[in-house]
Amino acid sequence: MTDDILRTTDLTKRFGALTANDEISLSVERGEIRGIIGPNGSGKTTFFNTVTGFYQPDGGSVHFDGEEVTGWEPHRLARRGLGRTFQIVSPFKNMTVRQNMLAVQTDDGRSREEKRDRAGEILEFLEIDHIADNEARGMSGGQQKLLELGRVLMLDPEVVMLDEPAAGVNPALESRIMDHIHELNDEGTTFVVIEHDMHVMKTLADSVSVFDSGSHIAQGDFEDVSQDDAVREAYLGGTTAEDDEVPI
Amino acid sequence: MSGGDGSSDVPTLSAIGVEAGYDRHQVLHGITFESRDGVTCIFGPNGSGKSTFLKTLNGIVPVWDGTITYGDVDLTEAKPEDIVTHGIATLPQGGGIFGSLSVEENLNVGAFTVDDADAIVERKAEVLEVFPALEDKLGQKARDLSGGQQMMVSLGRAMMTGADTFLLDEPSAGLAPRLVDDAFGLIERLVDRGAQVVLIEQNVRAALRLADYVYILAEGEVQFHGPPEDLSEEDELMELYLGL
Amino acid sequence: AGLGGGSERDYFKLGAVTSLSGELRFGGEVTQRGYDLWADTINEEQGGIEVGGETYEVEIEYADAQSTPSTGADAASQMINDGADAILGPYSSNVTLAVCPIMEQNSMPHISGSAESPQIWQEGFEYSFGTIPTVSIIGNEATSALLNLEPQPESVYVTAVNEPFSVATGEAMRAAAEEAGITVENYEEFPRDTDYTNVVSAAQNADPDLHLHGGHIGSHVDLVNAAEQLGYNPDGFLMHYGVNTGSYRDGAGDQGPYTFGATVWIPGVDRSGGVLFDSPQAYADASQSAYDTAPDYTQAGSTAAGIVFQEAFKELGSAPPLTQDDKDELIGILEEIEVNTFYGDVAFETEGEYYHNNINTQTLLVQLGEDGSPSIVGPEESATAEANYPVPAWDER
Amino acid sequence: MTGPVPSLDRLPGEPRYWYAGLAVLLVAWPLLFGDFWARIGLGALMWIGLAQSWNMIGGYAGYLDFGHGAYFGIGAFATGIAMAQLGYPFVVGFVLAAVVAATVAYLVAVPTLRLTGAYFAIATWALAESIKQAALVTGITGGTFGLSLPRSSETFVGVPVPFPISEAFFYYAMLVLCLATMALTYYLFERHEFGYRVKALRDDQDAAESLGIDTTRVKRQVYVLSCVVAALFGAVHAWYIVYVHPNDVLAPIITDRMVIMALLGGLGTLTGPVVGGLLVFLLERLSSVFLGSTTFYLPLIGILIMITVLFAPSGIIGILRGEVDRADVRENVKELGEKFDLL
Amino acid sequence: MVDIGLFTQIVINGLLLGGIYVTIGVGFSLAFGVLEVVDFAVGEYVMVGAFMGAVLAPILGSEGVFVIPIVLVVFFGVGALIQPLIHHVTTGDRPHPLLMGLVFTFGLATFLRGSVLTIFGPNNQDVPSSLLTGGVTIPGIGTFPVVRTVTAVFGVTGLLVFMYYLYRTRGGMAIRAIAEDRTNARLMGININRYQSIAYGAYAALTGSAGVFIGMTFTANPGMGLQYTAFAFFMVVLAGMGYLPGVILAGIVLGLTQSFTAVYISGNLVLLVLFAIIYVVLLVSPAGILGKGEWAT
Ligand SMILES: Nc1ncnc2c1ncn2[C@@H]1O[C@H](COP(=O)(O)OP(=O)(O)OP(=O)(O)O)[C@@H](O)[C@H]1O
Ligand SMILES: Nc1ncnc2c1ncn2[C@@H]1O[C@H](COP(=O)(O)OP(=O)(O)OP(=O)(O)O)[C@@H](O)[C@H]1O
Ligand SMILES: [Mg+2]
Ligand SMILES: [Mg+2]
Repeated sequence: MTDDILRTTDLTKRFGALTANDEISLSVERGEIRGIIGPNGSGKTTFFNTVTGFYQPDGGSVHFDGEEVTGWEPHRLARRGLGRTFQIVSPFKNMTVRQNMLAVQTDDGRSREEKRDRAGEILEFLEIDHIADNEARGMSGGQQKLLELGRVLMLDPEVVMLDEPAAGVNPALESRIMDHIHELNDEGTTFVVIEHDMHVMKTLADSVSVFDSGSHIAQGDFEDVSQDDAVREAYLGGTTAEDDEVPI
Repeated sequence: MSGGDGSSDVPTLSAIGVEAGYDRHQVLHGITFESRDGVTCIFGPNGSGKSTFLKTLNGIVPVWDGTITYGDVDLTEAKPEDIVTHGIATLPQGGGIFGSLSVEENLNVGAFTVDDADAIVERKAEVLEVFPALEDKLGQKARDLSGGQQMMVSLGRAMMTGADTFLLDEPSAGLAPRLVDDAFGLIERLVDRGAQVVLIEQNVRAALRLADYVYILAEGEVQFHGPPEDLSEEDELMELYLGL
Repeated sequence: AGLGGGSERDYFKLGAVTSLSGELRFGGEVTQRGYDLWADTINEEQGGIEVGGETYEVEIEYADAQSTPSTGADAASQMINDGADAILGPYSSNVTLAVCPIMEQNSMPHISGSAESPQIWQEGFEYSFGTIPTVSIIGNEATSALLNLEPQPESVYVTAVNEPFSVATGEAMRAAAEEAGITVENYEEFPRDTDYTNVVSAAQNADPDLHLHGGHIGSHVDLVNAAEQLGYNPDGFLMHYGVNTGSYRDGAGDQGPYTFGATVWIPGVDRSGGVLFDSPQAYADASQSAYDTAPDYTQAGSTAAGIVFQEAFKELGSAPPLTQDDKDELIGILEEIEVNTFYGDVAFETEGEYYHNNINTQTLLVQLGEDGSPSIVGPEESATAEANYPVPAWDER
Repeated sequence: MTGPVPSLDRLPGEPRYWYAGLAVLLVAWPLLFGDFWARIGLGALMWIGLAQSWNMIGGYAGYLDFGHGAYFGIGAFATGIAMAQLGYPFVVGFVLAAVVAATVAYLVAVPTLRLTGAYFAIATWALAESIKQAALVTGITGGTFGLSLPRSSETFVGVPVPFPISEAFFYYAMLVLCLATMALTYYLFERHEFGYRVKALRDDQDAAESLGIDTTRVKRQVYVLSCVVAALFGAVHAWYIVYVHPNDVLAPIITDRMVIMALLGGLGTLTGPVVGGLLVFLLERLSSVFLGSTTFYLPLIGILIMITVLFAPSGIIGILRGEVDRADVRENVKELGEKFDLL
Repeated sequence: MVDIGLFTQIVINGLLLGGIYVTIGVGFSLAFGVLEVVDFAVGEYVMVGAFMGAVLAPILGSEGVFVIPIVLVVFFGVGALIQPLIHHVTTGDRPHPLLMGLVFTFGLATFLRGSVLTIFGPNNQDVPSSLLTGGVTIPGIGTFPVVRTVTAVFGVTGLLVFMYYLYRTRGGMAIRAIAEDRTNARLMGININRYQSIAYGAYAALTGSAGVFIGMTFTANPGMGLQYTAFAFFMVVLAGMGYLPGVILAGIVLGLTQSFTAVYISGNLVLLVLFAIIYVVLLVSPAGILGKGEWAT
């Protein structure tokens, strides 16, 4: 038996007539990096929202770390160890970058100093420590993405769900973010990552789930999945995912 | 590659020593830039000032120092709404569609500065030809479309202006791979029609396939400019700023 | 500023709290005119108040209560702090109720020229007096006078705005009708900002002979406007307070004439002699020339409050500024005093539910003529004109 | 960037001398200047405290409570009912004010705090008006006649106290309440991590939830706290003014004033409501002294509000702290001028 | 026992009262939904309109309606000049744009109320009209007061004109695009200052003229504005914020609730009932009774 840290069973979410998530059953093993791909509007973000408690599911259940957590409030899940980021960045605009980090609330009884130190480390790693005392409203799009990632790491979560962490991020930085994800993963953190950048998917994901029209249509190694005709048709189009060659 | 034979009569959009920023916080430290025929790409790390620079070109961010000209016209102090009438269209970062307006209305808003009714009809037909997927959605509210379709709407809307120069800020961000292809395909089409495109992209690999000229911005300064071929000699730059 | 009144002063200094802004500003202006007219007249005609052979001018210092009790209390306190010899009261019962305790604490004589709520006198404040009788008296007596008109009305409909003064008025009207054995079809209270078509439709449906209404001027205007629009034609409307004011005449426009109102004084009242002003008409003329406004009983009562102080000062015989002992003595004098004025003979009750209120007044029933000017139509012994009753229907005017 | 600690370090000399001087002045105030200025002082302290109570929910938490004045009225009526209807001494009324306000606020918070922005603003306004209308037609509040409270030495704690219940007494009561409010605000919102959580939920509720912050609970805590503070001021006010009427203590203008004071001073800052409260209160209260007996101060206050919002958006505190300087104002005026290009 | 005559009359009263609310609700809803201004000054525009009626009508042959064209022009102009100020306070890097707009218009309201009070004093002033007096009685149904009926027609006409402009014309499309995103609207070549000024000017013009009608129906008084501000809020909440077609239904609901409560329950409870309804509607269906409103915060 595999050690599932996160498992959904027939998870369903409807918006009026639209079924954004249609009986999605998916399990994530402890310690893996799971990629989620699928066309725009296929229900990936909705899945995140339902799993993390932002939407009440219309059916199905969510299990996290051996416990049923269906319908838990987001903050409770977050403190329990299930962190997530948002596709559309959501910095606390009127607070400084550091305060953004320190606002995070955990149950682990860390002292203020420990929290400050940890925040400093993360900011340094993400290379936004030089603007730590600037208001977040003045950050560029990419910087906001980094802050988004940094904040969730403050939770020291067991599972981190990242919604398009690389979108709009400069390639140089992107590869550093991936390194860091690998690093954290080596230390035992599980990741679920939505990403449209196939280069990222390929380097990052141990396995990939494919969504289409609200359903979970395929799962497997990135290589296998990306050769799948249905996936190519629905999602990848003419691009060959392996096409890494730079045309210069 | 297309278009770049230097014979196009599209005016050159150029910036000389542009300085700008927000409140008292300076972002751009003297940018000198010129749009070329075909696609002029701007790359650079996050927060390097790419979007800010684009916003000085389209008038959203006021220029502190330096000048911006379009052919013979001085646009340094011009307002966004006037800049459009000179033939410069923008696709802002994120697309910026009007969600509560229908798709058709979005296209019509794009043609707001166009008085010629026939031209509007013609261009709308052209947009639908490029994006047949929009045909069925004309009456729908734009916000009900998927992310990729929304990007088509904003590209189509930019085309409706009938502009000669297009400023595109990360048109492929957040799009599924096959839609990325579509977006880049559209850029090629614009160029084929003789337009100049200024393109900001983080999807450097894909963008380089189109680029006729490349600028690399970092910390509000131009670190490199030249044709893409010259980039290959700049290993350090590539590594540092483009992750290649 | 701030430290006492200074012990050298060769004039009487009165503090006046009144609402020059806020909801009560209309009444506030009326009282201000009343107080000012007294002070200006005595200063001009007699050079001030004569005490012990010397004449001392009168000066009134105003403070705006902004129609709210707490500001009124501050204003009163400001006056006391500035060393006023006595205080002229605010407009409206709410503010007065907040000001009176300040007077008690500071043992400061205070006469109100315009507060009409019975509540004030029931509290039994030692330092506060009022020249205007409570509305429970006016409302009751005016209604009785109206009910005596021929043809005898058989039913009335009573409405009142839900505010202390107006409710007291409405209840007094209802009580008068019940005492007279007349059917009260309904007694209804509602807030000021309501739509009067519904009030009127309900009343119209009950088809009373008379409509009695307690409220302030704006509500009267709304009521007659709605009545006109819906063609509601009882034999007459009796409304209190303020039918015989310029504000009602201007606000009601064509709907104003024939309305009945209540007062304890109008310029046309038959009365001769008095301190300072020889007759009601002389007073009205003075008002007309000073402010271009015909006075109503609130303004007259306010002027009378000044006159009472003036007489009490004379009797006291102390030069300003008054000491605390003088002020305490003044209270004794006020309790005993009887002053003959153009407004009437003013004397204050010394016990009972009207403690320190002047109820020696004659309530008058007035009716507005075609030109909007009031004439006295009741009670019989005071009437100077015949009531136009039943009043003509709206479409026959 | 100015630190979270309010500083007087722009003033010449050692800050602590300034603080000491201020403390002495505050304590000696009623003794130095007499009853009238004691009343002005206590009014100012009350409004500073009320503005600060609004600042907690409106400034720090970003919930535009347009019914906050209702809790001032609830506090006043709780005290009024305890003293005038039930014959209890003031202290009982004071405690009752806190209990009633906390209970009502909690019950209101549960459904109402789900709304945001203008929806929340209008809902709270409607609720406050409902409360006022209900008080006007209910017997226990004295209905339209209001309640008169007994004010004597025995009515403080039930037995005579050895000091007079004078203006000075109420001044000190307001002073203690105001300082306690300030201290609480400083500790909770500027020092404690609680403050970060509140600001986080103000900026982005979903993000705050995703980071472990129980936003529902935090909002509710801030709301109830700010309402109780307003009610306590209402309680003292009721006894001081000895007469409570729905049209006075439940008037919408009370909320309006709190909002304007907090905003003009500087929202979400500790010292903003102090500056704004002092300024607006003194302007309104002393205007008749300076302008004579006219209503002319109304348009003036209106213009002042408009100008401040137009040119000093971060409030007066922003100017005092040097965050806004002449160049900013010039820039602001220039921008405004551009907007007038209508053709 | 329900008296049929009274019942139908109450319905008429309610509907026509609703018509008066529609005249205020239309412009306010536009300002609210399209310009994202929560305008505290709305009631004061009504008040100033009524005063213009009171002051100008005697000059123009004692007819309030003759004043309407003047009010339309003056208010449009003044509104067009005020809008840039409001735009200024609700944009830029201000941390609380909504609140800024609210407080700015509160200052404006105080200014208008204080100015009229200082200039004209606190008295009531009649807005004369000899054309719109009395009522038309239809036997068996009830009486239709002429001035109220005309006011209701004016309100509904105003609504239709606004809707036509907003949904059928190029300028209306520009205004809706601005409502969505000002910066992007500029990038489409829309002069946002001009179109926002047009929208606000139109709102002010309609509201000011409503003031003349209200002055004819009731009276003009410097303190009258506050209650109309309250009613304007009632209207947008019930209609759904920014949803213009909902305004009619909101007017009907508001008017009927008020008249039925006043007559069949208690006059004293009218405002309590109205405020309670607003509160409950916001809790249960913040998008209005039709659920169609929307307003970005
Ligand atoms: N709150 C909502 N209300 C109504 N419909 C919604 C809501 N959220 C999402 N949807 C719809 O659900 C569908 C799935 O959306 P979702 O955001 O999950 O897609 P996605 O896979 O994350 O797409 P993308 O890659 O573009 O981010 C879409 O059709 C979207 O319009
Ligand atoms: N509205 C703003 N106010 C203040 N500072 C800003 C604002 N927008 C951007 N900045 C600052 O300006 C700098 C440049 O931002 P800009 O958005 O131009 O970067 P960018 O190169 O487009 O980055 P990205 O690739 O992440 O979009 C950043 O440091 C950012 O913090
Ligand atoms: Mg998504
Ligand atoms: Mg950018």
